[in-house]
Amino acid sequence: MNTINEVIIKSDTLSQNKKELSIERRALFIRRVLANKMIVTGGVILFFISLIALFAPVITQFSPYELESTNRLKAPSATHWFGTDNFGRDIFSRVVYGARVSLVIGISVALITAVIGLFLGLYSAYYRKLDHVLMRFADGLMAFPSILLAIAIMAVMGPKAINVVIALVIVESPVVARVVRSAALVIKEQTYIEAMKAQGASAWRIIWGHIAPNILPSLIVQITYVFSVSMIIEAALSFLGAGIPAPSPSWGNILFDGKSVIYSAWWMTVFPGAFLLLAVLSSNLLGDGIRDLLDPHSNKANK
Amino acid sequence: MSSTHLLEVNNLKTTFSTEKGPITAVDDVTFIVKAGEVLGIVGESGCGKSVTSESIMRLLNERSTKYEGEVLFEGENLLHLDNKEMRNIRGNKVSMIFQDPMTSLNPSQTIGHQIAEVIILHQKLKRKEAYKRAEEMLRLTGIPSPEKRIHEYPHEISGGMRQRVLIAIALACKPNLLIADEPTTALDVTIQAQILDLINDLRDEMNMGVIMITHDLGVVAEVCQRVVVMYLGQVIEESDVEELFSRPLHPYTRGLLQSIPQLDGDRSQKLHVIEGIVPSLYEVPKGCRFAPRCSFADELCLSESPTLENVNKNQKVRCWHYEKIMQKELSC
Amino acid sequence: MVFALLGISVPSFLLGLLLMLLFSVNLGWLPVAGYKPLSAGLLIHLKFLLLPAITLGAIQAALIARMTRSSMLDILSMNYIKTAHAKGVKERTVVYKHALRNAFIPILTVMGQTFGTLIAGAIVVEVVFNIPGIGQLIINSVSRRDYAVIQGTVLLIAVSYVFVNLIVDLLYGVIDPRIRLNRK
Amino acid sequence: MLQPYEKEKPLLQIKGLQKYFPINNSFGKTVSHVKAVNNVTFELYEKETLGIVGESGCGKSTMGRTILRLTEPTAGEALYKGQNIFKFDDKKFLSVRKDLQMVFQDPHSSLNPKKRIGFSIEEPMKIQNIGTKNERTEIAMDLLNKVGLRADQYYRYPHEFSGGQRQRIGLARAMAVNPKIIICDEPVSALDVSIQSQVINLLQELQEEFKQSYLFIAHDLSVVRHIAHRIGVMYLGNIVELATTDELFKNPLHPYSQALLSAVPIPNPTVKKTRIIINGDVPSPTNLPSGCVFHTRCPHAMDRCKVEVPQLTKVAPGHTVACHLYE
Repeated sequence: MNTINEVIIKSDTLSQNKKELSIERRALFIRRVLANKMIVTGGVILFFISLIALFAPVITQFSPYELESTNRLKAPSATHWFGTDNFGRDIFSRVVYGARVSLVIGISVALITAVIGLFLGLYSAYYRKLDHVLMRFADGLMAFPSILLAIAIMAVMGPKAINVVIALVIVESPVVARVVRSAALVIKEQTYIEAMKAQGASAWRIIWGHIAPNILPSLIVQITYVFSVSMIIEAALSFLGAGIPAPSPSWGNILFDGKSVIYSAWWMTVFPGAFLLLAVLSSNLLGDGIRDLLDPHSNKANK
Repeated sequence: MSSTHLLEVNNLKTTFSTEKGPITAVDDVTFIVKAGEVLGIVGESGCGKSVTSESIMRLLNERSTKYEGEVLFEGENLLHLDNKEMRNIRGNKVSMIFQDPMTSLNPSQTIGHQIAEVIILHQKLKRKEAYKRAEEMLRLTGIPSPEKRIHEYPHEISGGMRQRVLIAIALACKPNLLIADEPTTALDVTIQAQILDLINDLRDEMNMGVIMITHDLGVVAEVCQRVVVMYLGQVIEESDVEELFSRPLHPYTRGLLQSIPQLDGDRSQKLHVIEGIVPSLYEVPKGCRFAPRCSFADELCLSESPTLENVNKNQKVRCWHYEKIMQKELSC
Repeated sequence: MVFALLGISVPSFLLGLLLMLLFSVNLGWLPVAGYKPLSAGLLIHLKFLLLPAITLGAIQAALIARMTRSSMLDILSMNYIKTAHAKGVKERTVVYKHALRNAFIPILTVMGQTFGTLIAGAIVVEVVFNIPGIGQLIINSVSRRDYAVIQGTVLLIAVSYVFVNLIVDLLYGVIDPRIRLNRK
Repeated sequence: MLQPYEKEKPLLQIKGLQKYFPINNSFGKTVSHVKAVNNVTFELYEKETLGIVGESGCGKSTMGRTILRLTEPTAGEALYKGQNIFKFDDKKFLSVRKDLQMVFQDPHSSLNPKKRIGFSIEEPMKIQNIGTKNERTEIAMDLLNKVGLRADQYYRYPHEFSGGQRQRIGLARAMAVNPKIIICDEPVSALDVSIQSQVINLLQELQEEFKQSYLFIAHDLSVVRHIAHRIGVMYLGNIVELATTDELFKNPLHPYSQALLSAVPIPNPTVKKTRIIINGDVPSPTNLPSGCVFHTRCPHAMDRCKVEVPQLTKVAPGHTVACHLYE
């Protein structure tokens, strides 16, 4: 009995110890995140854009679809903050609702490719035969420039928001899988993996218990880049008429509309452009910041 | 008096500025090297032995490093030279070889090119003559068929050969001082024996001074005449090699000597152990730096830092209680 | 490096539109869009190509600048750079003769990969500036659902991409003696 | 200090172990082999420490990994408790792994940086299905104490420990399933001198308490001499000499052993010994020399050595050597 009590007491004080340690570690981590200017700047901007997108109906006075033929191509004013387009629609509303499209597509592509890339990358790093097949297939997909491939897929499937997501997932998954794979190959060579094999650990335990947690930093960084690239490609597709179909607002097709009237309506190019640039820039900043935070070696390389 | 000493390092202090604040990697290091002599600098990793050598050559990142004290080479303070004057010394009068021969050669240049470069730089020879000299240097370091080797790339030769190439580069301009930073640590014992012999022969031939930085007390005993022992950035003992091994004064030196298994040691005894670990440079202990791990430490050691004292003509030690330790040693 | 980060963040068609707004609409220095062949005169030909070229090139330049910087910083921390310094080699010589060549290997890889980005960018930029090139052809055939033309052009681009990467692979051997095959 | 071992009971017998790694050309066709382990035969007795010394590239690490089937052997047998474990399927071999553990050289990469050290120590028990969760935690904490750490360090991560401490954790992980044999692959060569002696003493204390056998692979002869009962000398994938420690140091017979012993720098400046310097480098394991693998560097090489492979022959009780000089 005595020993059992001792064990209980011991494990009690130890879980206390564990709690204190984790609180301490979390505080340290938060301090490091806040000290990183890139993460803070990128994060704040992205957060702000997401807020705007989330509360789009609240902050806009006009519907993005409402046509006012009397109000065509009006310069920015107190009522129409970003001016109106060649159909008399309010640009501000369209840009804000466009943010919804960009963010939703960016986030869903990032999440889906993260899962697919993680699976493919981990397993092809672990099984060499699978690797040969999968990576040749990825090479094939990556031999096409990403926008070109996306255009080709969209041409087959037709312009629709869901199809944009599918096309982007097809285009970006091999990239993520490659990043995961090369990170996993490095981890696979570490002695602790060998130690686990020496213990007779199953492939499942090694892949998900030991390799996956260690490649997570590279995956997170890569995913922020996928997020920004997806927004760029979505905008490009919509600009080319192969993405979000009119009249749905998207930064890309507002810019396309603006192109034909660039002489008379600069606001149609500058405002959606600025939002697109800010969104992409801030997610790149975030990505670079996270990379520096998680990999102390790259600190030198980016300051 | 400076004319008698090839190198005189006085109170050298090297400070790095880091993210977590400044750290002093080398603190108050003093020693001399005479021509034709091998001075060993020993210590464990993090003791500042490599930083000392790189401070002499001023190879550390200029922006984040601050040097204090004096490094007198043939009477001239290297720390006060401008960059151009310093470059004329490096590779010419003072040369250095590094620990890792596998990564210390440029992978995209031929061996001949890398040796000839230093010759052209300092001796203003023509390209052709420089290559001839490079070939001679390779032959001198015992590389077979050097006329073929000079056209090869580093990845085509073995580790032992690469270390010979690095020695050839270092000795190409007949330096007066050679700094060898763990030159054999990455090599096998049979190759190590070859390289140590080579350095010794070339030292005799060229009458140069050598600083041999190592953690291996065996290497020290075989090639050095005098030894400096470092611990956490400080010189804690300096002595002739015979005396260091027969009568070590500092408790750390004694512990180190007793903790290595010896080829003729008593196997039935447990190895001596120095308890604890070397503290980080960010948390240098107050008082004597070795005190937290020292079995002789008392109040005095924990509160006040000892200085490097002359014990006799050949021995210096940084310890409050060396006399007591000496007497105990003599009595038993 | 703020420039480089901005460079990789701006989509090529947006950069094209903004340059157009600045140099053509506001300053009136260059034609807004369109294309004139060489037969119309070299100067005119170049005038029409200048903005599209800058648009495409700026982003590549930013990418390569970023890569060069990080690769150089990697190489400059290598042991053999320390050896070169210990030889008394000048800082300039260390950077240009010892470091740059070794740093060039990853840069070359990026150059090969960005060729693809360049072609993809060309598609978009051609649409922005109304240049009747292969990009316009693809876009038009997409809207007309002309699959044969899409297949052909996409294949052409993919083949040229593979070809460029083959040349990059061959160049590795020139730069890096370690991957030169069968020297002996 | 050295404890006696059971000279009569071989626990593990390795016979004619061979490991060749194929070299493929760009079409995936095997063009040649890296002959990492060529011909290794030895016995490991209960409670014994058998040292294996050799220079880098001699195949000593590959040998250790092959015995644990971290890489499948090309040929040979490994008899453990009389059964050839190389013939076992994965499931059956898992039960052998419980008795055969390994300690690695690099203390920095041998622990998963994302796992608490307690978790790392418990994992072998989890794989072998030993005990309940609480029991495993109890054992892990006990082991932390045994290897000179504190039980309250259970929740810490590897980066919070020094190299020597991590090596202790690695040792605790190997001890967790109470093995019979521990293969130590250069366990102290990455450590500083003052830390090295701590770990060597710990290894000896643990052996005294738990009575395992060690296969101690190292390149440092003085360390091996201190810890091993018998020593095998390896060169280019072959064991060229095998003898009790005292016998080997008193009377090394193989020319390579002689050169190796004489090359070790002795930390005593008053001893001036004559070194036998063997010239040249170790040949490539892809293109092994014909006959005796050492003949290219051997000061005593005869014509016969170039053609005929010498076999391990017994020259004295417990002393075998593979050299034509002693046949």
